[in-house]
Amino acid sequence: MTARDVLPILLFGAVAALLPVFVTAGTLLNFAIFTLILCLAAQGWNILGGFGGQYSFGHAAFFGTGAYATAVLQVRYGVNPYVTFLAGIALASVVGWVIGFLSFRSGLRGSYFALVTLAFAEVFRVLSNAVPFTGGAAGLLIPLNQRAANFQFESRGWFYLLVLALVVVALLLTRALERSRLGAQLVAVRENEDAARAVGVDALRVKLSAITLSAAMTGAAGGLYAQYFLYLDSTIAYGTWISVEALLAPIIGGAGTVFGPVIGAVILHTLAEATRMMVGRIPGIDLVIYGVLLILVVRFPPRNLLPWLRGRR
Amino acid sequence: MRNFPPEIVMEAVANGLLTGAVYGLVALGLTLVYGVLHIINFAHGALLTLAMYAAWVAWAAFGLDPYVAILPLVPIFFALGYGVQRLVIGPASRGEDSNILLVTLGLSIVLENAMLAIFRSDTLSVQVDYAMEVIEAGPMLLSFPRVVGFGVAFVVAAVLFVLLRMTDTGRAIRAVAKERTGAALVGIDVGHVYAVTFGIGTACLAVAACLLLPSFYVNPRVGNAFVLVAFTIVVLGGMGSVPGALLGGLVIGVVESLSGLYLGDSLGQLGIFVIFILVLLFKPTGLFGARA
Amino acid sequence: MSFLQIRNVSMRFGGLMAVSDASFDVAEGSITGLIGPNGAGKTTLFAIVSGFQKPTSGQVLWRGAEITARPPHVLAAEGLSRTFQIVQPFAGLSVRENIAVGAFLRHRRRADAIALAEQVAEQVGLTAELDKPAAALTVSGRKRVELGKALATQPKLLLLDEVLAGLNPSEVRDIVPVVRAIRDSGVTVLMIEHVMQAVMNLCESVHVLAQGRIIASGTPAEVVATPAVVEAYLGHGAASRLSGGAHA
Amino acid sequence: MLEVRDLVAGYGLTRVLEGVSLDVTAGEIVAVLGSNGAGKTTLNMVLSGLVKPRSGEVRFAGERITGLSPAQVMARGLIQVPEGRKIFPNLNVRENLELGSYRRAKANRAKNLEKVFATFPRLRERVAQAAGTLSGGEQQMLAIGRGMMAEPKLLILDEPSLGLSPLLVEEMFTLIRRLHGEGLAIMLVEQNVAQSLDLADRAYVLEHGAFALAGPAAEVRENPELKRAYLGL
Amino acid sequence: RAQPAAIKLGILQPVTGALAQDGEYGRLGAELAINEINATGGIKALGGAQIQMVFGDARSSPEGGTAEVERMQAEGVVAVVGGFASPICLASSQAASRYDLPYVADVGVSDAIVTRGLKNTFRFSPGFGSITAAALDNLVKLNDAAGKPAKTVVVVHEDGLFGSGMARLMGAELPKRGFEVLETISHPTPARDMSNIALRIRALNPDLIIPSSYYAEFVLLSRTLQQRRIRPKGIYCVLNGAASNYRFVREFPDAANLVMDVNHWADPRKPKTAELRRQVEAQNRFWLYNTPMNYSAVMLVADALERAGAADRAKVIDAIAATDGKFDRHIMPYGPTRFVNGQNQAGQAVNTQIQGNDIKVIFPAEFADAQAVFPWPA
Ligand SMILES: Nc1ncnc2c1ncn2[C@@H]1O[C@H](COP(=O)(O)OP(=O)(O)OP(=O)(O)O)[C@@H](O)[C@H]1O
Ligand SMILES: Nc1ncnc2c1ncn2[C@@H]1O[C@H](COP(=O)(O)OP(=O)(O)OP(=O)(O)O)[C@@H](O)[C@H]1O
Ligand SMILES: [Mg+2]
Ligand SMILES: [Mg+2]
Repeated sequence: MTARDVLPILLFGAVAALLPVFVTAGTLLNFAIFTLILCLAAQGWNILGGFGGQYSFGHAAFFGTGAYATAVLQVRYGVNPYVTFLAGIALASVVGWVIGFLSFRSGLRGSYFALVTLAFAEVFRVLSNAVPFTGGAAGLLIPLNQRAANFQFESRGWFYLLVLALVVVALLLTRALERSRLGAQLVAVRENEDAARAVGVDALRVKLSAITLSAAMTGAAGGLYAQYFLYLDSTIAYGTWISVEALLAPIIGGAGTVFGPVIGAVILHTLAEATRMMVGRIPGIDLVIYGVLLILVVRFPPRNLLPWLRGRR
Repeated sequence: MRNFPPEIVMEAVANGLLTGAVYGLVALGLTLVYGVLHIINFAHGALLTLAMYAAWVAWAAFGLDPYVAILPLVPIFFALGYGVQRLVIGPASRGEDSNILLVTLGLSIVLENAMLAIFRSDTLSVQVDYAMEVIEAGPMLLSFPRVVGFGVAFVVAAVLFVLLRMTDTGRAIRAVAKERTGAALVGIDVGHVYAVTFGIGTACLAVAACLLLPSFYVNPRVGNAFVLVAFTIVVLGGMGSVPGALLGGLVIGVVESLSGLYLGDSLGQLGIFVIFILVLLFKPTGLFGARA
Repeated sequence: MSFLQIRNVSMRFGGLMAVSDASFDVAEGSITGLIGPNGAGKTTLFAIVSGFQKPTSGQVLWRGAEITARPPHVLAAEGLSRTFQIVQPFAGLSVRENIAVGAFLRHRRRADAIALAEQVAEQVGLTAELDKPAAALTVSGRKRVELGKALATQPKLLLLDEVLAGLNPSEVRDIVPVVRAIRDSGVTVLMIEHVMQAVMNLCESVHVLAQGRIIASGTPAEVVATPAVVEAYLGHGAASRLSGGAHA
Repeated sequence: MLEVRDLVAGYGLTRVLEGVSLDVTAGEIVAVLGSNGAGKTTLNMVLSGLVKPRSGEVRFAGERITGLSPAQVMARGLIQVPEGRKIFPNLNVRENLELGSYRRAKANRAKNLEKVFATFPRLRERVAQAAGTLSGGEQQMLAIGRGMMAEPKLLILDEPSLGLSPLLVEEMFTLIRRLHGEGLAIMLVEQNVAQSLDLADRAYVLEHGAFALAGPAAEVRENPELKRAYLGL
Repeated sequence: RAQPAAIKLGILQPVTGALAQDGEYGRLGAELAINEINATGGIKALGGAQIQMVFGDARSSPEGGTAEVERMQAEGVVAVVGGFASPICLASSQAASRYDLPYVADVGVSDAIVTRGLKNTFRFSPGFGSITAAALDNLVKLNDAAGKPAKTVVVVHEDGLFGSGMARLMGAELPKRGFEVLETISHPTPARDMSNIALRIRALNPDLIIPSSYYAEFVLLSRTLQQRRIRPKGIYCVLNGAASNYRFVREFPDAANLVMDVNHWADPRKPKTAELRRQVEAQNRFWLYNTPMNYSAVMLVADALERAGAADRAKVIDAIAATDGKFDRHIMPYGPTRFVNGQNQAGQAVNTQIQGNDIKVIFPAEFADAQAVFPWPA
């Protein structure tokens, strides 16, 4: 990696870090935190889906695992939340590896892979709703205890900075991946798996590395979600909403580019926020508008309108 | 595990078959669209909901029996699907698969919430006198609307099968699925074929909706309940395979019914997904092996 | 000890014997040709040697050790590289990146891999297209990319599946020395080719596959004179042109 | 029969054809030669309506067909056997052939099918095999057969000898000659320069998006420039 | 004299997504209350200030609720009422607590809502524990009064928060009170089919079915039971979506008749209840518990504003906490209001039964407007 590779990321981090200085409105900080958490989940998807071409519809499996591990370990066993957060990331990557191993070894590609991930996420959802240690259907509440040592902050600004730092780390990791041999091989597998194998790419290993890293990032997003909203249930953790969020942002912003997920997440959530304002007497109209805008964004992609947003390959 | 008397198990199997056929019909639309557009149609559930509302309106506003409503709704929904593909999905996706995904997603958001705005969130049903009728088959009581659904699903599948195998349109649909340029060069209007496929898929939903309505209900999110099952069926039956979708539907219906009987409906869902995962992992071309 | 040995390899697809009981050797440092009618099983044989397909029976030996059905990437790492008849570019990537994927096999650092890729590109005549997406190349460009990717893995044995098809005679003439130079740099070449002009020019020995069986082996001149080969493969026109006006 | 005037076309920002004019009259074989990347395939794609030209005009049988859809072009009898075959891999051989007459000559389907099988007996042996698993050469036969199913008035062949064994190449040229003998006009794009010129009535040589050379095949063949650039002599 | 500045009140309901139906009816209740307050002279202690509704769509998710609370905070609301689902109430009351913004949960039954020590959070209605306790007590009374016809029970529940919690409790408590639980059957929401559950019930042949599901699923279940000619001695619902819904009564009178429910319900004896119901039905909507509950919760805030004498959050919180039996503008069948740690101790669920075309309250006696029909006539 060269300075040119890293600079834009650091710049982004620095500019974004100024936000809490200028903005104290909870609305905006809350919006920014949620968007950044989704950026992280989306960046996770982007590693596997954007760079690796393995479209997953079940990143909820990783998000939820990260979230539940973070919550369950501290609620049930009193482990420090920072530790449980790391444990969540680790567990999510293990889940990623296992799902990856099972599907890639049996040669699943394309929509088949997408569907198997979807199914895994659903299995986790049904299970987490039924077993007692996740709180079952009643969900899991992380007790309110706003101390920095407890990964809960009196002021949202700190939480924001922490999430931002993690997003910057994810961006740097993605950039490093992009510039590495693994990254090149991953992209090659995306473009043509047979051809990649012919030139010595161990496709299975490459895809497993990707899904593990991918799951770790999305798991981190899950942990942050749990720590921020302090409440989890099976639909939040393993529901399809997060699988969709995770893939929507990178595809809109540019799959397989470092900044794609960030751009996509910002666009999507700005749209969502903007339409939310339009809520009138009749519920649903705002979401209809959101849906129409989504289609329009696909039709007239912002990355085409603003070529410099595209992010260098 | 609990032991049920054989007539109960038998009736559970029969119920599974009856319900499964209609699942198969929903899956049929999905498998067809998947086979040609290579993409999972996220709007499938919302379109099913739309069809159910249409059938409901036909009943509530025009007094049309849901079964009779099949006749006008099939062409209407064919046209709707055709138009949606031609005017929305096609242009907006600009030929990229991942874009089609997003567009269908956007479409589902639009449809679902438009229905919420129009029909409100209430759960609606039709009241027809045969809804409660049963057919006594030996010791079993079979719900009349389901028996009808079963029969019609088979007829639709047979018609589609013949259409795809025996007619030029069918061959064109299959040809476009894999080789667009080649198809254009033999004079197939690729955009038209896409739209026809989408239209057929949507028309299948109209039939399914009319079959479901007498014994079911409709609210703005009801379609989603069927989509996940439909995915399972599509995989089980082999993506793009018409007989596979129907057979897959029957299998899933029975599996769901039996696992529901023995494990409870909640965990019974787990049964379906586990089967789903196993099939994907060990026989990804589907149980009824459509050609890869 | 022979470099590559193919021992009684058979491959069945349903009722069709695509390859049946084929055996031959490839000598180290040679350019060996594999010719035969369409559908004879040549590509299938390549797929078997390079680990993409597992033969129904038979063995492939590489420097004395059995390598049958080892995965392709392992074989590539051991120095066995192939090109595809139906070219398989990384369509969305530039020519440089395409070739670099191959180069990464033996170079961990990006800069090294890119440098090697550019060097290989020069070797196969793609320097001018380095930044073009592979999808925008013409047939011959793609064939060259195919060759470049394989070369960038720095193989010991190169399996070329009809890399000359689609090139015009003067381009064929241009690429013949490239292949020869590859061999001279120490790479053994086994090539499937229908362009007899090149086969006659390049190959030291040729094996002819017809309906899955080896029906003739020998020097190019010997093989084109074999009646069975003329009958099954060359046709009388080509045969007479080759033996008459052979400017090998 | 086919008149092309000042055709300009390209992809995105690049221009590939820079004003191409060409004629094919009824019953004639015209060879289009050119080095790789000269734009031959692009020209075919424009003629078939798959690529929209930026300017210029194409007339077929007296009618302006510029800007028509591929289906409309095809319906008029201008049939292309494309480079890279573009057969339907998931359909079997018979279905592939039948789709050849999707828009034209449907009535004569059975008859033409027999004709194709007679021309390529190998295809008859493989009727029920999925086309994607055919060998390279078999696929080429299938592509040509599919084109013939539409009873073309003008057949464009883009590198039909690609990947065929010498025997089959010979047979293919024989076949082209035969089709020509039956009165079919053919536009042949080939790398097999010598054999194409033997066969063709007239030839065009495309270079950098424009014709550098055009005329009766015999004359073109003798052109020293051509000999140097394309025949490797 | 100039009109005093309007007081902004946040109304949070999920009107899109999975919970849209409940959210709609909740909003309706809040609107009716606000209209009524404004029409009758506003908040008198504040010079007749009008209440202005700031509506937020929680989009059926906790983060949606949180985002809306943030927006309401930015708009300067004096309190937030609503949430409907427990997860939404939990997350959004917490967001509100950052700003010491009073939060009155309308329905959310999870007891965690009022046990976290949040000073700003109140619940006027009963929580899960008290509802299920009432359900059990009343069931025993009902059965005893009828001469103990019911001995065996099958519990059917949706597998979410309401249903699962209820089922667990029933499983533990019913045996202590002399009932045998033959089986506990859970189903997902949405459910596609109830034939299996019907089959199992037929095989088990229980005296009593205790279902706890959302509207659509219960309708499906009861219709399937009807179709399969399964007729127990009674259906006794707990926190059920349908048995307290007039749509069910209207559309499927045969399946609905005599179904009992333990649920939130308005006090049928208060004249205001009937008046409100007429207003709702005049809008072509059905009469559901969400409406009176939100109506009452808004009235609670209004009452607190009157007593606080200022649109000041801290004062409003204190005032709500100090609410007592004098607060009578609500229409719930509760005794004198008294808050302990944010929970109204008087909040309670009642037993209802569908009788003919109407939903009647059959327990507790002081609110009842009909006699229970149990066991069902053969
Ligand atoms: N996966 C498969 N399934 C069924 N048949 C196959 C499969 N792959 C190849 N074949 C058949 O095996 C035979 C040999 O094919 P192969 O591709 O090896 O021929 P080839 O010698 O390379 O021919 P060409 O010179 O035309 O490329 C052909 O008849 C082909 O149809
Ligand atoms: N889809 C495309 N996008 C961008 N550029 C393209 C595309 N297809 C072809 N080109 C470019 O257009 C030019 C002409 O290509 P074309 O395929 O027409 O050549 P050709 O004469 O048929 O070559 P060949 O003999 O190799 O088939 C080439 O420079 C090629 O890179
Ligand atoms: Mg081959
Ligand atoms: Mg070409």
